[in-house]
This record gives sequence, C-alpha cells and structure tokens, in this order.
Amino acid sequence: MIEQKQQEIIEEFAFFEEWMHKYEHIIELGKEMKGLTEEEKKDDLLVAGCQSKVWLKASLEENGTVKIEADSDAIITRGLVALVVSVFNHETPHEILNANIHFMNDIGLVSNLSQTRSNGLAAMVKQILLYATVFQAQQKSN
Amino acid sequence: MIEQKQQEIIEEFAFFEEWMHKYEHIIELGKEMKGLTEEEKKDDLLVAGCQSKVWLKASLEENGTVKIEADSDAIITRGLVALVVSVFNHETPHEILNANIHFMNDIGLVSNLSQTRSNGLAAMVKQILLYATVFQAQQKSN
Amino acid sequence: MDNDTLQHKMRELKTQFPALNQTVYGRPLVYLDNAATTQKPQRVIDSISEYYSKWNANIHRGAHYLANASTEKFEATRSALAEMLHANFREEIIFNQGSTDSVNMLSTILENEVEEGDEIWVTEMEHHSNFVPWQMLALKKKAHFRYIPMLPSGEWDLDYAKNEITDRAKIVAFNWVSNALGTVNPIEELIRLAKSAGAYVVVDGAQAVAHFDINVQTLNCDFFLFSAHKMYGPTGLGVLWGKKELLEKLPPYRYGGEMIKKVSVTGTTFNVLPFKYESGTPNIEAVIAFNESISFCKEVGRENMHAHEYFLLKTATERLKEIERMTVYADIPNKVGVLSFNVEDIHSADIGTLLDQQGIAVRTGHHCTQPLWEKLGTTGSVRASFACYNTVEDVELFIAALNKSVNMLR
Amino acid sequence: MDNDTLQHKMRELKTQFPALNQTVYGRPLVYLDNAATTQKPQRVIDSISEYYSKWNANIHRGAHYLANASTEKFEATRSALAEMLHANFREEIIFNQGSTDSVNMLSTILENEVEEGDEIWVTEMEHHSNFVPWQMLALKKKAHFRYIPMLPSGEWDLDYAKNEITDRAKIVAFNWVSNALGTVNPIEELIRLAKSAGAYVVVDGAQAVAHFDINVQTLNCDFFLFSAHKMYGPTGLGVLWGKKELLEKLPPYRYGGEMIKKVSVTGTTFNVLPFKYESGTPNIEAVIAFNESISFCKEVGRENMHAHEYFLLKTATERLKEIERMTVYADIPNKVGVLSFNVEDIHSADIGTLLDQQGIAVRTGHHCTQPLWEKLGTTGSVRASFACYNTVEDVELFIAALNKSVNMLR
Ligand SMILES: Cc1ncc(COP(=O)(O)O)c(C=O)c1O
Ligand SMILES: Cc1ncc(COP(=O)(O)O)c(C=O)c1O
Repeated sequence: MIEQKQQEIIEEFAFFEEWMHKYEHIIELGKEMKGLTEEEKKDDLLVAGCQSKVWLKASLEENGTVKIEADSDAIITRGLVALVVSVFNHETPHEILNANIHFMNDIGLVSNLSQTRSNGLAAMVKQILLYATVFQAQQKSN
Repeated sequence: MIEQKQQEIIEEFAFFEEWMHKYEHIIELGKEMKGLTEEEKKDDLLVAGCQSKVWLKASLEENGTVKIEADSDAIITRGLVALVVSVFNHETPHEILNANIHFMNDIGLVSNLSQTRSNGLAAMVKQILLYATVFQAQQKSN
Repeated sequence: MDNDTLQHKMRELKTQFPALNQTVYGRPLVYLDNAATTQKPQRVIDSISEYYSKWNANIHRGAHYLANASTEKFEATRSALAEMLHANFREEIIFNQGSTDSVNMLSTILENEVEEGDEIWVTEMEHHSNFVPWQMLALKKKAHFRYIPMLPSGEWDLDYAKNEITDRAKIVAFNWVSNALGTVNPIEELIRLAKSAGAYVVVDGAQAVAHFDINVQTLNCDFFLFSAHKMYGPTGLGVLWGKKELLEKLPPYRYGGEMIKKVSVTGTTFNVLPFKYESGTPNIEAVIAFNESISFCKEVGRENMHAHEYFLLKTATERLKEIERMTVYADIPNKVGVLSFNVEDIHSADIGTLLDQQGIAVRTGHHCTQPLWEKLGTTGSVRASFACYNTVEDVELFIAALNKSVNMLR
Repeated sequence: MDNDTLQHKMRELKTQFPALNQTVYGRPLVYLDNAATTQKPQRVIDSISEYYSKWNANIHRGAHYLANASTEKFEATRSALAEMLHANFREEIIFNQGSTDSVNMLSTILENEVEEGDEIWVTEMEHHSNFVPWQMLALKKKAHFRYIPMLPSGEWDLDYAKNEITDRAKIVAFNWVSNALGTVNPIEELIRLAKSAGAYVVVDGAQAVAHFDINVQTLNCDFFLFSAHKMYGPTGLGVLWGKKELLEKLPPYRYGGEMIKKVSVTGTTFNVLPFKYESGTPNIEAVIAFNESISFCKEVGRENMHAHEYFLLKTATERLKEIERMTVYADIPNKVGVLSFNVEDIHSADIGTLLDQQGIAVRTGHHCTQPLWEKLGTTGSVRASFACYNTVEDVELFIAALNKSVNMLR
C-alpha cells in the first residue's frame, strides 16, 4: 500500500515539466491540507531539523493503523508534509516500519528542494518511524 | 666608521662563491670570538627572539664609546653575533643610533639564513640601539 | 566619482570571482547572500593553491627554508592588517577562528574584570555570537546583563543608552553594522559614552569591514573583531585587534604550543604578544591568502564598494516597495547593502525556496538575531545582501523572481 | 606485501604532492618535517579551489542551492570521519581549529567534573598542548597535577602508572605517539588502567592518525582528537571525537551562532550535537577538502604507510649510528618514522641550518615538549620525520648532508 501510494505520487509529479508547475502543485497541496488547529500547534509536537516549523501528531487507531496529522507554518513545507502524511496515514506500524521510502528522491525533492527542508522532512519521517516502533511495541504487549 | 666596517664585511663575503665557504667562515668567526664567561651567560643578558640563545652585554667606556660583548650557544649564531659585535663595538652612542645597518641583507644573511635566526639578530641589533639610547641620555645628563 | 563611472568600474569585478560565473538549476546564479559570506576573488584562491604547492610548512619554530618562507608570508598579513586597521603595533593583531571565537575569547579573558553587580551591556540587535557569550558571562559572575533597546526603525535607542550607561557598566559590546538589517550604527557616540563610563568597549566589525575604512585609533575602542570570510577571504579565520596594554595585562586564553615560553612539570610561563593568544597551529593557509583579500579591498576602495552597494540597495528598495503588503525593515538612510523584508501572510522560507529555484540566493530566517525579531514582532525575514561584485542586472533578476514568487504564493 | 612491492607502490605517491617537486637554494627539497605538518596531495588542493569556485556558501542555515550543496559536502566529511574512527554516531564528530583547540575545549567543559584534591594525569612526554591546559585546570580547581614519568628509553613508566593511578584520578590525558621521539605508546593498557580508576580518558592522536587505523570503540577512550594538517589535510581544522552521552551531558564551550536553539534577552537554550560544540562559521573549505585526505589515506592504506615509513626509519637510524658521538633518542622497536637525535657538542640549531642549506628540511629545538627534554638532560634535538611520500633517496640525501654538516661543525 505504501509503495502504491508512492508510485501514484511519482506519476503525478512526472506530469510536471517545469519547476513552477511542480511548486504550484505542492503549494496547492499545502493549501488543501486540513492540518492541525492553532491549539494543537504546540512546542511538544514540533519536529526538529526544519527551518520552517513542522508539527506532527500520531495516534493508534482502533483497527491497528496509525493516524497521522501534521502541519507547517510555511506553505511549501506544508505541501510536502501533506505528501508525507498521505503516504503513511492509516497504515499499520508494521507496514510503516518495513516501508522503503524513496518517493522524495524520485520526484526530485531532495535535489530540487533545499537540504534544510528535506532534512526537516527526514526528521518528520524519522519521527513517524519512532511512533510506529512505540505503537508496535504497545500492540505486542497487549 | 660603522659604514666602513660594513663595507669590509660585504667585501669579505663577496669572496665566497659557495654557501659552504660562507658558512665555514661564519663558523670560524664563531670559534674565534671571545664571547662571555659561563657566569655572564645569565637569563638577564638573554636577547629574545632567537631559537638558539643570544646573550648581550653593553657598557659605556671612558672615552664615550660603547663596549659590546655577546655570545651564543650555537656556533653559527655565534659567528653572526661576532659580525654584529664587530660593526658596533667601540662606537659612540650617537654613531650607533645614526647608523644604517644593511650588511646583513647585503651578505645574504636575511635571505640565506633562517628567518628565526635573522630575527634573533634583529632583536640583538634592537637591543644594542636601546643601550645606545640610554647611554646617550646618560652622557647628556652628565 | 559619478555613479556611471562607478558602475562601469565595478562591473569588471564580477569576472574575478569564479563562483559567480555559474548557473544553478539552469539559471545564472545571482548571489545575494553576502552578509552570510562573500565569494572569493581568483587571487585568493590562487594564493591558497600556491601556498600548498610551494610554501606549506608549520610556522614560527622552523629552521628551514619553507618554514621561514611561510612564517614571513604569515607575518606579512599581520602587518597588512595592522596597516588596514591603523593599529599602533602589529602584535596587537591576533589571529583565531572567527568572530565567534573572538567574542568567546574576550568574554573569557575579561572574566576577572567583572564583579557581582556590575553591568555588561550589548544591544538588542546583536548577532547571537556577540550576545550569548556576554549573557553567559553575566550569569557566571552574577553581573547584570543589560541591552540598549532597538527602535522600530532598526536604530539604537541612544537616549536610553545615555541615561542608563553609568560607571557600573564594565563591558559594552556592540556591532557596527547589523547583519539582519544592514543598519550602520552610531558607534562613535556609543564608544564615547562607554569610555566615559570607564567600560571596556568591544566592537563587532563583522559586517563593517567589507564596506568601511577602519581606524581603531580614532574609534578609540578597546577591541575590534571580524571574520575574514565576510571580507572576500577564506573561511576559518578571525581577526581580533586589541589595545596592547590590555592584551598584555589580561590572562591567556588557549594554552598550548607557541604561546609558551617555558613549560615544566612545576610551572609554565607564557610568551609575548601576539603569540600569547595564538596557541596551536593556526590556519596558516587562510592567513596568507587573506593578504590578497586585503589588497583587493584596498585596490577597489571601500568607499567605492559602499557607494556602489548603496546604489544597488536604493534601487532594489524602491522596486521592492512597489510590491503589495511588503514590509521593508529599517528603511532608513544609514545602511549598507542589506535588504531585509517580509510579505504579509507569506513565510520567508517559502519566498527563499522559490527565489532559489530561479537562481537567486538569499537567506531567510532569524539570521542569528532572535531578540531583534522578537522586538519587531516576527521571527525572521528574507534578507538580500549586496557585495561589490553585484550589478544592477542582479537587482533586476532578483525583483522579477521575487514578483513571480509572491504571485505563486498568494 | 613484501618490501620491494611496497617501495614500488609508495614511490608513485611523491608525484601527487606538488610542494615536494621543487628546489630550495638550488637543491631538490627533501621534506623531513612531517611531524610538524604534512604536505597536501593535489586532490586536496583541487578540492579547495573547487569549493571556492563552485560551492562557497555559509552552511546549515541556508535556503539556497550553494548553501545546501556546501552543507551536504561539509556533512559528508563528518560521515567519512565517523567511518574512519568507527564512531557509533556521526554527531560524535566535532570540528574545530586543531588539537590545541580540542584539548582546551575539553579542559574547560570537564571543569565541573574535577574537585579539589582530585588528580589530573598526563605523561612526561606530552606536547605542551596536551600538558599546559591540564596543568592550568589543576591549578584552577586545586586538583593535583600528576604525570607518568618517562623512562630514558622514551617509554612510559607503566609500573608507576599501575601503582599510582587510583580512583582519585579524574582525567587521564596522553598522546598515542610522541611527536618529539616517535615512540608508539601502549595506550590500550593505559586506557584500561584509567577506565578502571573511573577517570575520563583523553587520547591525543595528533601523531597517530597518519600512521594507524583507529577504532574508538575498541580503544574505549572517552575523547580522541587530532589535527587535519598532520594527516595530509588543510591547516586550521581539528577533529574531536567524544562519546555521545558525555558530549550531551557536558556544558557547551563556545557560545554563538549555530549552537543556539533559542536566544532571548531573558535566556538561551542550546542546540543538539554536533552543533552544540560548533558555534560560528567553521572552516568550511578545510572540512570539505579534508574528505580528500581521508580518501587518500584509505586508498594508500595506513598499514602500508606505516610499514614504508618504518623501513625508512630503520634505514636512516642504522646510517645515523655510524656517525661518531651520535645520540639517537628512543631507539626502540615501537616507533613511527620519527628520528630524534643530537651530536655531542654540536647545537641542534647549527645542524638544522646547514641541513637546510642542502635542501633538507628538519626541525630542531624542543618540539613543544620541554619536560621531556628536561628528563633526557638536554633542551632539544634535531628531528627528521618521515611521511608516506618520502623515499630511500631522501634518506640517502639526508644522511650525506648530515655527514657534511657535522664535519663542518667539528
Ligand atoms: C602530539 C601532538 N599533540 C598536539 C599537537 C598540537 O596540534 P596543533 O598545533 O595542530 O593544535 C601536536 C602538534 O605538533 C602534536 O604533535
Ligand atoms: C555581526 C556579526 N557578528 C558575528 C558574526 C559571527 O561570525 P562568524 O560566524 O564568522 O564567527 C556574524 C556572522 O554572521 C555577524 O554578522
């Protein structure tokens, strides 16, 4: 499932020939994303490593999948965050932990977006994996 | 007089075509110099700035000229010290203070001998000028 | 020199900087991040290559040709700096790692000069490097950490300073030019105030040395510091000038080779200036190559540099103000070529990202001056900063790309 | 590899070092001052030129192409170093100015770990840079400054260490290889002793990194430090490795940009590793170019380097001993290619001067290890030190020139 979602994103971005259109799409995604409420955007949800701020919230759903919500104060980062959320949301901890995340490279996010920002995303992914690890442990001990 | 002594040294060194002979001559000068006694080679006579040690002693002679004695623990430095002493010894403070000291450059001491060492010699010359200044002041106040 | 002549003269400079002659993402690079670090002229790069190809040796203690040659070249830069700063003594010039290193050194060696209840002053606009070390020193010595407030215009509140700086002030440290806003501060007046209060005066010249002639004698400060990399020189090199009598009196900072006169198991005595403050193998390569940067600035003339950069600043500022909902910070006359701005409801990082895609290199964020932004009610800005090699075309490309970015983000 | 194959392989190296391909005073340069600083291969020089021609930008906080590119290259060297040292975490690698800087940093951040009456240990053969900072720390904290004596052979008196190092020892700091004598010390054993006494263990690897593979895990020290310029790298760059849990626990050292999380007028919080210890603009150029030195050493192989240098050492030592009234210091098997000697009644500086005239670069004097020479009853030596690019011909030229010099001086 995670792999399939990555493929869809890659295909979507292959469509854009110009950097401008790629970014317009990311900005669009950023505008569309539900994100977090102002009350939720607190320092304890902050993910380190970003020039712009990224907040991340994860919880275990009843059916055993992970619910991920996130936000950013910069719109481009927000769009990128939306992509990451769409890939990981509603997957099981097991699937998350075993996924090979490559779409960011494939759509040119790493080379084309700033190191600082992709580091921010890297930190976000790292944080999601951490949550998944904890949730998996919880599931096993239940 | 100082100028004349410098010219003599320059002529003397012009004689040597090879570095070896130049150094053999300097070593010879070092061996021949009377220098200071072991008791005189104390820290308060040390001149700063030398890799090898240089001791310097200056006094005002009855006829108003300056007597300079010096030594070094390294034989090449000792030879160079001998040259400096021979130029300044038994000159008046006035003559010393008004001299244009160029022989070290002219015989290739600065370019051909190490910076550290020529700095040591520079420090020695500086110290001699300092003594000369003091002696001149003493003479005037007498 | 009239402006046309000046523009003509400065236009040639860009060709001396190889890094400026390239494209990024297929677009010509427009480098407007000069307040972070300047590019280096070919002569500096060549000097480094030459050093490693011909002269490399450890300095000062050598008894051989290369060691003497590199020592001589190393010391020649010290002399050139003494001349550039109008220092009385060449041994007043201390080499270290950078401005941050200098301030940390000063805040350490001045430790015993500060007593409980004394005041240590900075300004609200300082770079963190000239803020945190003093804050920490105050904390350590139970001294009062105080600051001269910044007005909304980006200028110091000098009236406040006049009223509040008394003889309880032991140290007053401040930048000549703000790296975040580009404002040129009235340091002569603050130095006078601080000196008559009997305080040690530290001038952070990091953002000034590439634009103004400096005379530490007439400034009458106690310490003046800057980084080579912001003056067309190599990274990893700082210059600290200090009054000889102070540097002689104050304790050493780093202990090790070169700064030692005599070491034994029972005790150690220290060397004279400048070696007292230069322990360990220094950044020899950078010191030697920096002499080329010094010559470069002298030959171009800082007056010309500043006039040219100021012209670019004014041109860009006018064009910028045509953009709707634009805030230009510190839009006052006394400035170097630093343009700090925000567009309402758009994050500075977003503008930076889209400018970058168009080949325009600017910096976004807090620029290591968080207290300043807190005062201005935000967290940072987009900062475009000009150097002598920038051109009017650079400004045009920047403004066009900015307009496009803002449209995309609205 | 047999010795012939090795000699053949190493012979090619010299061509990679432009500084070695020159004459001084009309004679071919024989550079035997490698313990002071090594020459740099062309790839390191090229990397510096490339950096300034293509990538130069201030790192970490940039939002543009060049800043990202240089940040990536900068961090790549950190990763390469983590691999080279077998560090568990790449953020355990801290960049600074040099070995001297590292020891000063450690002696400052460990300050609160030392109490009155505790013991701080070094050895009698330490470089001043790993001696004086600890001596000063002991003085400041009223701790006992103690040292492991050196035997006349140039080896540590380990029996003394075994008897005297007790749980009162808080810090034990020592070099792996002596810069003055070239002796390779039994650090594994001393680390074991010091760790079982519960002390912090600091290893000065300045003279080891160009000769031995390093594994900080199996060594089990707490801190390991060295300078790039002694490992075929640029000047002005030090590397400090420290155990993550310690670096996280200990206080910051230099305050300023980059090491800050949040600054305000009321207080400041610090950033995570490695930034906590890397304030201010670092020596970006040197860090990036140093990656080439790391590759160079890896490709040649430190085992090969050491074997080759050892062969040169043995050859030179044998020839040296043919000279009358010659004292070779530390003529023992466990050595790197450092040959330290004196000729009776001849000053080392005189030998150095005459060797220099013949194109042979050696170092003379105390080599920043005065306590060592005091123990050996003299004030210094002539030191010839070999690197991987030296050849048997270099040894021949050196010995011939030495014979000539000694004859002139007798
Ligand atoms: C054993 C040892 N430690 C420390 C140092 C100091 O290194 P640096 O001068 O690069 O700070 C040296 C350099 O001579 C050394 O040989
Ligand atoms: C005003 C000011 N002070 C200090 C610094 C710190 O300089 P460095 O990073 O070279 O130590 C900077 C650099 O950004 C600066 O702009």
